Amino acid sequence: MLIRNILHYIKEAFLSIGRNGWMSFASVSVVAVSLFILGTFYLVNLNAEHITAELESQVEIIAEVAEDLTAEEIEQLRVTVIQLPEVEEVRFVSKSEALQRLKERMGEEWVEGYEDEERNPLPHSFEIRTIVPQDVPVVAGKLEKIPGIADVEYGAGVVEKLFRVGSVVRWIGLTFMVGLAVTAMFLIANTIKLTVNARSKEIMIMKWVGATEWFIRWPFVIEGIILGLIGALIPSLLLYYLYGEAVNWSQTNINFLPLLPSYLVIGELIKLLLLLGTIIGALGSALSVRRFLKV
Amino acid sequence: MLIRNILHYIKEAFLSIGRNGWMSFASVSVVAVSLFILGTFYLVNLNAEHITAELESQVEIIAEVAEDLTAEEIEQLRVTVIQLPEVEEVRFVSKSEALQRLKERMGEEWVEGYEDEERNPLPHSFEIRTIVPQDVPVVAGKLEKIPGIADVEYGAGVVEKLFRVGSVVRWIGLTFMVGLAVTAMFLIANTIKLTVNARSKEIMIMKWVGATEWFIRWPFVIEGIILGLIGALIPSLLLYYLYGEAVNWSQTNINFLPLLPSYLVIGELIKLLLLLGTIIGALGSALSVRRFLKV
Amino acid sequence: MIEIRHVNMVYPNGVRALNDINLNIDRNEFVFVVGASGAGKSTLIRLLGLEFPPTAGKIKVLGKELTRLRRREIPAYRRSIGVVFQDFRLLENRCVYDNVAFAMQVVGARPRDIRRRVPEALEAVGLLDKARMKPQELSGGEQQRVCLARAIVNNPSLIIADEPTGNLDPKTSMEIIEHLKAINIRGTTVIMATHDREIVNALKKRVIALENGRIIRDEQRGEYS
Amino acid sequence: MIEIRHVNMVYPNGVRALNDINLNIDRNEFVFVVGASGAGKSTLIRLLGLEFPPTAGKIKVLGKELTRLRRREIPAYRRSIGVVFQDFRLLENRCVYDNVAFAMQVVGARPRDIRRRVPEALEAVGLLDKARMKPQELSGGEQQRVCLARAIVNNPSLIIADEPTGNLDPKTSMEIIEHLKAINIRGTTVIMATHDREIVNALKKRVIALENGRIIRDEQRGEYS
Ligand SMILES: Nc1ncnc2c1ncn2[C@@H]1O[C@H](COP(=O)(O)OP(=O)(O)OP(=O)(O)O)[C@@H](O)[C@H]1O
Ligand SMILES: Nc1ncnc2c1ncn2[C@@H]1O[C@H](COP(=O)(O)OP(=O)(O)OP(=O)(O)O)[C@@H](O)[C@H]1O
Ligand SMILES: [Mg+2]
Ligand SMILES: [Mg+2]
Repeated sequence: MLIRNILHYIKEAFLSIGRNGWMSFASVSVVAVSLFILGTFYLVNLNAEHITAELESQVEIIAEVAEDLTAEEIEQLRVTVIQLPEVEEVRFVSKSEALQRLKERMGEEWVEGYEDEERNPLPHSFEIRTIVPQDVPVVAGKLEKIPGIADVEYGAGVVEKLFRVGSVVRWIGLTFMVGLAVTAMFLIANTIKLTVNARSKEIMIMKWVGATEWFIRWPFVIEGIILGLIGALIPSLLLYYLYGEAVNWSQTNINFLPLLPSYLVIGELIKLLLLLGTIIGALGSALSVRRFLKV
Repeated sequence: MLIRNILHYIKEAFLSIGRNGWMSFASVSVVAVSLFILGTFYLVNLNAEHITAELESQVEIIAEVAEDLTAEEIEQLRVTVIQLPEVEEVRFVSKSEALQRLKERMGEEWVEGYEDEERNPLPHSFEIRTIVPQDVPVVAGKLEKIPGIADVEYGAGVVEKLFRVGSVVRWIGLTFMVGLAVTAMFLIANTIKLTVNARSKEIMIMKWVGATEWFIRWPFVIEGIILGLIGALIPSLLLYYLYGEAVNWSQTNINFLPLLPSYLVIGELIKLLLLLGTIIGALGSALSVRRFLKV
Repeated sequence: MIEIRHVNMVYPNGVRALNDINLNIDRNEFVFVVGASGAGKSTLIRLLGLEFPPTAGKIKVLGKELTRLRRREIPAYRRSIGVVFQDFRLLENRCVYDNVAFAMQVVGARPRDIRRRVPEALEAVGLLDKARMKPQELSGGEQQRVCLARAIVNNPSLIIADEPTGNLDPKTSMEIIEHLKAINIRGTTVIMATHDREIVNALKKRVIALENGRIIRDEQRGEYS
Repeated sequence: MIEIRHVNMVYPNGVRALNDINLNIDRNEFVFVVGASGAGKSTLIRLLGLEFPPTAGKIKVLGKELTRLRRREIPAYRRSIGVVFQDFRLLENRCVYDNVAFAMQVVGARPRDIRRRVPEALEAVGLLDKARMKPQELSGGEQQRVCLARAIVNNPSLIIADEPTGNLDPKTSMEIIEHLKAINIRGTTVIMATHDREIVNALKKRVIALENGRIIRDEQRGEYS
């Protein structure tokens, strides 16, 4: 009896999708469009965060060492710095290494006459990376107070700006994602309500003939799930394809802005979309039918 | 007779909106949500373009002048450069000015001993801005071939990347805008079809009683326009408020990323949304009604 | 007034509802169409109301050949006749008054005339006191009478009615029929499909009997069977 | 079997459709409910079918007090009776067969029983050959008979029918009534609202006459009026 009913529900659901072909199409398309937009946002947001994080993580502090320190004192200084809790990595850059870099960047003539160790005007320095990029200003502050460190530089303005932009991007992205999820739900609920509305007569007749509420509701819920799943599958496949293309394209065209590779994000995304589709479909029809079951 | 009819149509349209309260609400909300998303994109895209343009326009070329030129030859060179069709502005930076800048940037000790005109290792140079930032690489190429110019620099990598990112932003934004416009239309058409579908019986009865097609259609069209306008007004007001807030916020928090001021964009946006709402509403209902008028 | 020549009606699903119908109905006649359930009465009525064209044959009403009407001429034709539908077809979200008034608005009647004629028509079918109720708030017979009021409100020269008394008790039926008779005497042609033996036998008017889509009987002062 | 005590029905719009109705109907009776259009017949039928509760009074059917039924008990009650609605209420996008079969699926009948009983019921109303057609493809009378087939298919112990012959010609009507009589003899109680004088007078069964929502006559072997 139970199995018979389940089969009946599933059969009814499929028959109903066929019978209401046009409305099924409308529902699926709304779900698909909403989830497509949502999915695109999800990907854009993920990548925006990724890129911001990437850029942020490249920020480092340069601390110049005072002229008069001995090699031992410098080593002590290095230990002091690396023991700061926020610091991840400290690299010592000697005077001569710094001069070498300058030579590479500016050309021979610039360093001409300075190549001798004694005449080199550049100081020794440390390149410091923090565990969390946000800590850069904090660490810079601490470094300035350490005796033996002459000067601290981290392109203050730029870093702070970058962090602010990063958090703005994340904040905007999140707001948009949540907003879109809510509006998608809203659109879908509306559409399902309309389709169920158009079938209110059908539901009422079923009641008059003595169908129990769940006997009426199940086919609608299953129908909703099927439509929701189809509606989720379409943007899933589309995004799978399009994102793959986007990654390829970005690799050849803007390789300095690395998109997250497909295999890292698409699986999660598709799971999310299918889950959302199912929930939307099931809940949407169950709730919409309820209105007419009260009669 | 004509005025009587027009009054009748408008009255019918308003009555119908009231009678179909729930469906009117559904239609308005779909229009509102779609246009809100569209409007947001429009603003984001406009600002993204604006910011990219801003950044791009700051790109300039530095052309070093060969050591052995006389002041006259340099003046001739300047004229040659400014006569390039892509060039907007040429600024001459003398050896000593360059040294001055270096001093400001790197500190006294760096230029110590070079301040004498004779010993200054820096060359004279031109700072060149092009009319269109995209022409920077082209102009650089031309400059390199001009005799008397020793070296041309424009941070090649960065500029090209910037341009590529700029065009990508523009391209993505446009695709998304168009895509959204199309899907919004699609969603709205679907919803209006559903609402009209639910009233197909009404339309058919009107036909059986002998109403002409336009007598049936007009109230629906007017109804559609009213709903479309309301549906456009909501996101217009919302975006007007929110964008104002966003501009304020950006001014105090990320003033290095200037959002376009409200008065420059909001008027256009609202005009666009209202126009779209009207078209969507009118066309949506006219087309949807057509299906049932054929009977 | 009505000329039907070799009319056949085959529905899309293959059911042959009318089979070579030939009929002449004159101005001012009162005609009953009778026959068993499924004989084709409604199909004949619906052809006259231009719900669909016949699959074969010619129908001429009020001097116009229906199969030759252009699409934009159809509304004008429908407005020139009054139809009572077997399934009522009332606008659900409008009250009784508005349902009847709508038939007048459609012909472009003046508001003044509408305010005068609609109550008259409702009075004639005994529903003036329910003018402000919605169709769903009416009994079956009351809905049917609203449909009748809508059919007569424009004073059409032809009324076609599909079982206009199917949901009415004999007394109310007779009142309605008396009203139709009065309208008929004042010059309106009436064609009415019915199952009501009493009415047909009482009126002694022309009776056309259908069976399986064919006319099997056509008598001037006929009886139900 | 049915006990109605001091039942009043006032619709939300203030129309008093039933006024202090008291009735006892025994198992196996065959009862006609007659009265003018708007007298309250359908309202009485709809109360028994649990479309809405009465505004006052008690109704007891098959040992259950309808006003005391909990929400989840309502479907079981509805399944235990067979109802013919005045406005048919057929599922539009299902064929005739499925419409009737649905009433059996709802009670959880076995597919084998459904395949046996549905054709029997369609046969009884003379529609077996139209089993695969959709309701909109049927004539008014045919739709009414589908509704009747659906009401009898579960062999309910109580059938309530609202003008089940309103759209039928006298001959078909008589066949249907004969069928109901046969069912009644085999033990089913039948309550039927009707306008058909011929049928009522021919059967000589109990007649309850309503007028303005009151019972004005209740005779064991009654006539239409
Ligand atoms: N829309 C339709 N599509 C297909 N077949 C139809 C349609 N309407 C009616 N029929 C079939 O055509 C035949 C004639 O139908 P019609 O409605 O004319 O009968 P009728 O004489 O009015 O019957 P009743 O007295 O029951 O109303 C019937 O067999 C019916 O099944
Ligand atoms: N849903 C409703 N809301 C308000 N009033 C209603 C409703 N249904 C019926 N009525 C009113 O209640 C009264 C009785 O209606 P009912 O349907 O019981 O009459 P009836 O005897 O079945 O008439 P008929 O023979 O015309 O079908 C009528 O005056 C009607 O207008
Ligand atoms: Mg008929
Ligand atoms: Mg009734």
